Amino acid sequence: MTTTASTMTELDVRADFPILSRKIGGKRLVYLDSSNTSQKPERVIAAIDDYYRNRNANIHRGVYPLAVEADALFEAARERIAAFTGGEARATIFTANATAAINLVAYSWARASLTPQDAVLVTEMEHHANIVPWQLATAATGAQLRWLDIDEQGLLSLDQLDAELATGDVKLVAVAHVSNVLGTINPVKEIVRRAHDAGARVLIDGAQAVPQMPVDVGTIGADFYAWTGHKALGPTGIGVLQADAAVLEQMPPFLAGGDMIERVTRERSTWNELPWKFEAGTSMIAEAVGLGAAVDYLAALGMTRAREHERMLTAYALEQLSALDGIQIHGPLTADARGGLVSFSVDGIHPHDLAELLGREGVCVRASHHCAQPLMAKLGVPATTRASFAAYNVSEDVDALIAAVRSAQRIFA
Amino acid sequence: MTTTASTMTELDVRADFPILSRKIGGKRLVYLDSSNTSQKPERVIAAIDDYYRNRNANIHRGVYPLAVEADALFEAARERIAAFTGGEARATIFTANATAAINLVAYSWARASLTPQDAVLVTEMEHHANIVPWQLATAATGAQLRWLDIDEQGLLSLDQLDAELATGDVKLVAVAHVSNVLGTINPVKEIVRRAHDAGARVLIDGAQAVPQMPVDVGTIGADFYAWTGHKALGPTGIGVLQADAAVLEQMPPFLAGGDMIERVTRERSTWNELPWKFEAGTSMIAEAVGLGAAVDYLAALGMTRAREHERMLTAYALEQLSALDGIQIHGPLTADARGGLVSFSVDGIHPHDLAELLGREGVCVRASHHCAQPLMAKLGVPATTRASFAAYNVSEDVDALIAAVRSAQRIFA
Amino acid sequence: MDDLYRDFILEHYKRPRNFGELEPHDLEAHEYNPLCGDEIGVQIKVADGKIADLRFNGHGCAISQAAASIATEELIGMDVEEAAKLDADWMLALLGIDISATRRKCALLLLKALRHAITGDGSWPVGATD
Amino acid sequence: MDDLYRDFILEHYKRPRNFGELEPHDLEAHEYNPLCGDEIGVQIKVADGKIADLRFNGHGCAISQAAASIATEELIGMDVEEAAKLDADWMLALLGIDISATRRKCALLLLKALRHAITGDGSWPVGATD
Ligand SMILES: Cc1ncc(COP(=O)(O)O)c(C=O)c1O
Ligand SMILES: Cc1ncc(COP(=O)(O)O)c(C=O)c1O
Repeated sequence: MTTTASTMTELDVRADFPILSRKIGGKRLVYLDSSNTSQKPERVIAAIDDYYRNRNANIHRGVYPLAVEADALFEAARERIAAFTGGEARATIFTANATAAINLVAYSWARASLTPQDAVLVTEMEHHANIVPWQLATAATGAQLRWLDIDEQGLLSLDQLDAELATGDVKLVAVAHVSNVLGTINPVKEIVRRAHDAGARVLIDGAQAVPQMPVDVGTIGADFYAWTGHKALGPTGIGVLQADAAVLEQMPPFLAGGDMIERVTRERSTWNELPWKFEAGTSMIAEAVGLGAAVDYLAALGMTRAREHERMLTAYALEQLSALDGIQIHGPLTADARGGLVSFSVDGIHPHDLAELLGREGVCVRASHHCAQPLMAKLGVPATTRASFAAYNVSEDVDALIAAVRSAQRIFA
Repeated sequence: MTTTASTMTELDVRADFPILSRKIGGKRLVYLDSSNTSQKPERVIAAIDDYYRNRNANIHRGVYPLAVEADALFEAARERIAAFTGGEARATIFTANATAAINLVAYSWARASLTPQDAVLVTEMEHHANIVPWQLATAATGAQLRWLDIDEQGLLSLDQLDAELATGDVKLVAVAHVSNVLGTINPVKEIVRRAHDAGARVLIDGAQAVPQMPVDVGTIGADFYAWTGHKALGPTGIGVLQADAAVLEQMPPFLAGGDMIERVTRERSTWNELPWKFEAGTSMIAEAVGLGAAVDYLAALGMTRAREHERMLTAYALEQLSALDGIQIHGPLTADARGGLVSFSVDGIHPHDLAELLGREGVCVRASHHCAQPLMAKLGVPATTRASFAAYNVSEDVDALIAAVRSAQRIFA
Repeated sequence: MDDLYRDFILEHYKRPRNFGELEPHDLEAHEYNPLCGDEIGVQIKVADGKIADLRFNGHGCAISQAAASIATEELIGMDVEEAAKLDADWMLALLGIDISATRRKCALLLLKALRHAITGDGSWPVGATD
Repeated sequence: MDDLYRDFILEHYKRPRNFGELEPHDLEAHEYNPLCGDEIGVQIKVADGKIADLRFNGHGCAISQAAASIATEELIGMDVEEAAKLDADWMLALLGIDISATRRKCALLLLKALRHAITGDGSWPVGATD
């Protein structure tokens, strides 16, 4: 299917995002770095502003009306955030970011569960957030860390998964829902089914998936599903762990302090109910309110529609980039098999230089190892350039990208 | 010294705090719960708004101008926040809140340092954030947890400290700079000196001190000093750990993931420089920018002036409360010996009922165990009522408190 | 006069009915509200499937104590099975006052202890938000 | 034509001077920029307190490679003591272009390796922000 620019004009929500009217050195801001962090709609900015301006008080503690209101706002945000991805509020825990959500599992669950006879299985396409916590947890417990390979197209092999699971020692499979470099959409539901059949638990890193496509954690059935607010049109400073409540109940606490306790004596403490057992100290209140507004915005937009829009932009970008000389695209070759992002390399131009030159044209892309150094090693590159899309991108953004890449090629010719 | 309402009018910055113009059930908002969480000046709200509206991008990674700008904003905020309390930027680590800052030490430092021969010393006046992490860390390492008592006035005894240190097994002293219940200002510099002489490290919980008085972590000399943004006129979702860089260098990482690494291979990882070694994943960027604006505001106001203002309000409140029948005040009896807060009990009225009745008059106070259950046990009360002050309070706020307490006494008479 | 603290509530708070210990008893449970430190214990004597007698004890705010006192007057004589099914609405209707989310937990503490005592399940979620 | 990528920079990037290995050598060090994966190694031969010869190797962006190439031309023949004291300003002046905070790290990587090789101290903070 040939994608033309004209098929892509159906969704244009740029006006909802104040920053997009900014000019960079006189140029239109072409923001193609949403997989890194997303921009925020007016609605989210206004919710945070309103919170501090009119509603701010500490929660879970206050008796006066302002505090009761703040508590209600915070817990209502949790309900909506949980529901947005099909989860239960009591099993939806707020953390500082996706990384902290994964670390919660790596400390509380893994250190209490892993033994030297066990293995944790990660994949070659993982973000450092889903690698390094397992390196530390396996080192601490004596368990093994093993890896699933990716093929030429950037796909995992379910056969290799089965072979690993058949060894009988895999206690946890930790895998990205969508790769932040390759874009690969992993068959997480199938991975969970096979892992559960083999008695292994599964953690899905949904940092890239939740912002881009409809996600239903109930259907996926993973024990742990982690994602992050700032990539999903929400504020910085908040991540989400959605888990199986029964598993959470059995886990020891992680961060300790106020709110997560039931009773503290000099000798010992007992723990609060879920989800508060895993939320120590003053919560990210304004951030939860902001993320609540973000999921409201996304729900109103419709995630199926957002996904389709980003799929079309991705298809268009793949097509346009492939038409240039000296470009190598990493990951699946069809937009259907990938999330809304494209990583590529340009012959003779280091990604850093490319991103710098593009930046001067107002085109914001990320040039980096994308916190995925083992994957870079596999691809045999020090870094790649990545363009990533969100609902607020339009086909002209892809056109601007292509024009800027061409111009960089001319400079480095 | 008799404090009269008229001596207290010199500082009135209410207009800087938008929420203070809010009416609660037709009544003026009398916010006396700043020790729980502070209100935010326009400048902080505007900084966050501006960040999302005009500057948002991910940091430490981006090459394009927007990202370079965001990075500069973030690190400049760190410099100013570090300098505000006399610390070094590279030893100033951002965490989710004060609780997370203390947990960082309890996981990274304590679990690597404590043995069954060691002891951690905490005090009876600690907040759960400075108790429960040590209960878990001592349980994990087999070390002992020991307690310093408080006397009738809510003061620690340096003799008891010396006696504990003389046993030779104390590896860490964890103590609040200012008690969130008693108001007690602890002689932290002297505690650090004695502990260091005995070879023990010191963690100061400065959550209540930093918002209320001039704090210089360099002069105090503690190994770790933890505080939190939301109590210091800043946003939720950010805490600060200021530490001795040399100690931090020797500590293993805590939360693992992106940004805190230098190099990741399948087999092992190496760590980034300070402070990033302890900041995993996307930072609380907007929150750092907001807290930067908060310390700018406080610095412009002058912490000595803020402290003096709050001391006068506290003296006035102590005097007025003592004049009522059936009131018991907890903690030091002079304003000089305490921070800007007063906890009290009223005969025959449960704190929860009192706070509810006060709340209906627009007077916001906290009724709770204040996350200090061991202290409540010592005081022999299930909870107390606490009025706490910030720069934006004025003497009329104390008058409103007193009038509301009287009216509650009439209802419960 | 404040609506929440009607004479009727204050009267029960100051002079709680059925307060104290019940020995011997057939069922008992103890509940605690970590938010404010309220505690309520309940002890029940059962005869012919009915609550023959009941006492509550503990300490807490006027709402939790008055709610408990008021509830006990209704509970004595009630079918045990039926008592186990009583819900928040029943309690709040008995109190007859508007209660904020935070204070609901106080008002429902006795009911939570009651259910715990009868069914052995202490998990009825009178959580911080409901 | 872009200012940062002047012919002079691109020319050094495409045809780096003093690139490769130097055997035998007296001093060496290797530096890595975790931000972008740039790597630079430097090997130095010392005679009479001077840098008698020097080679750099590794890979990276045009800025890091060109900066290294340009610097080597100045370094050969320089007093070792003096070379150890060279600072960011020296390097940036040699490059003669405006460099953002993020890219400074690229531009200074050779200098960091040089200092490490001479003094044994790899901690010169060419941190993410400076
Ligand atoms: C003395 C003290 N320490 C620690 C904390 C915890 O701060 P945070 O909730 O921001 O982690 C508080 C406030 O709740 C406090 O008053
Ligand atoms: C796949 C993936 N996992 C985890 C993360 C970490 O998210 P955060 O930085 O918000 O913790 C990211 C983004 O950086 C990501 O792309």
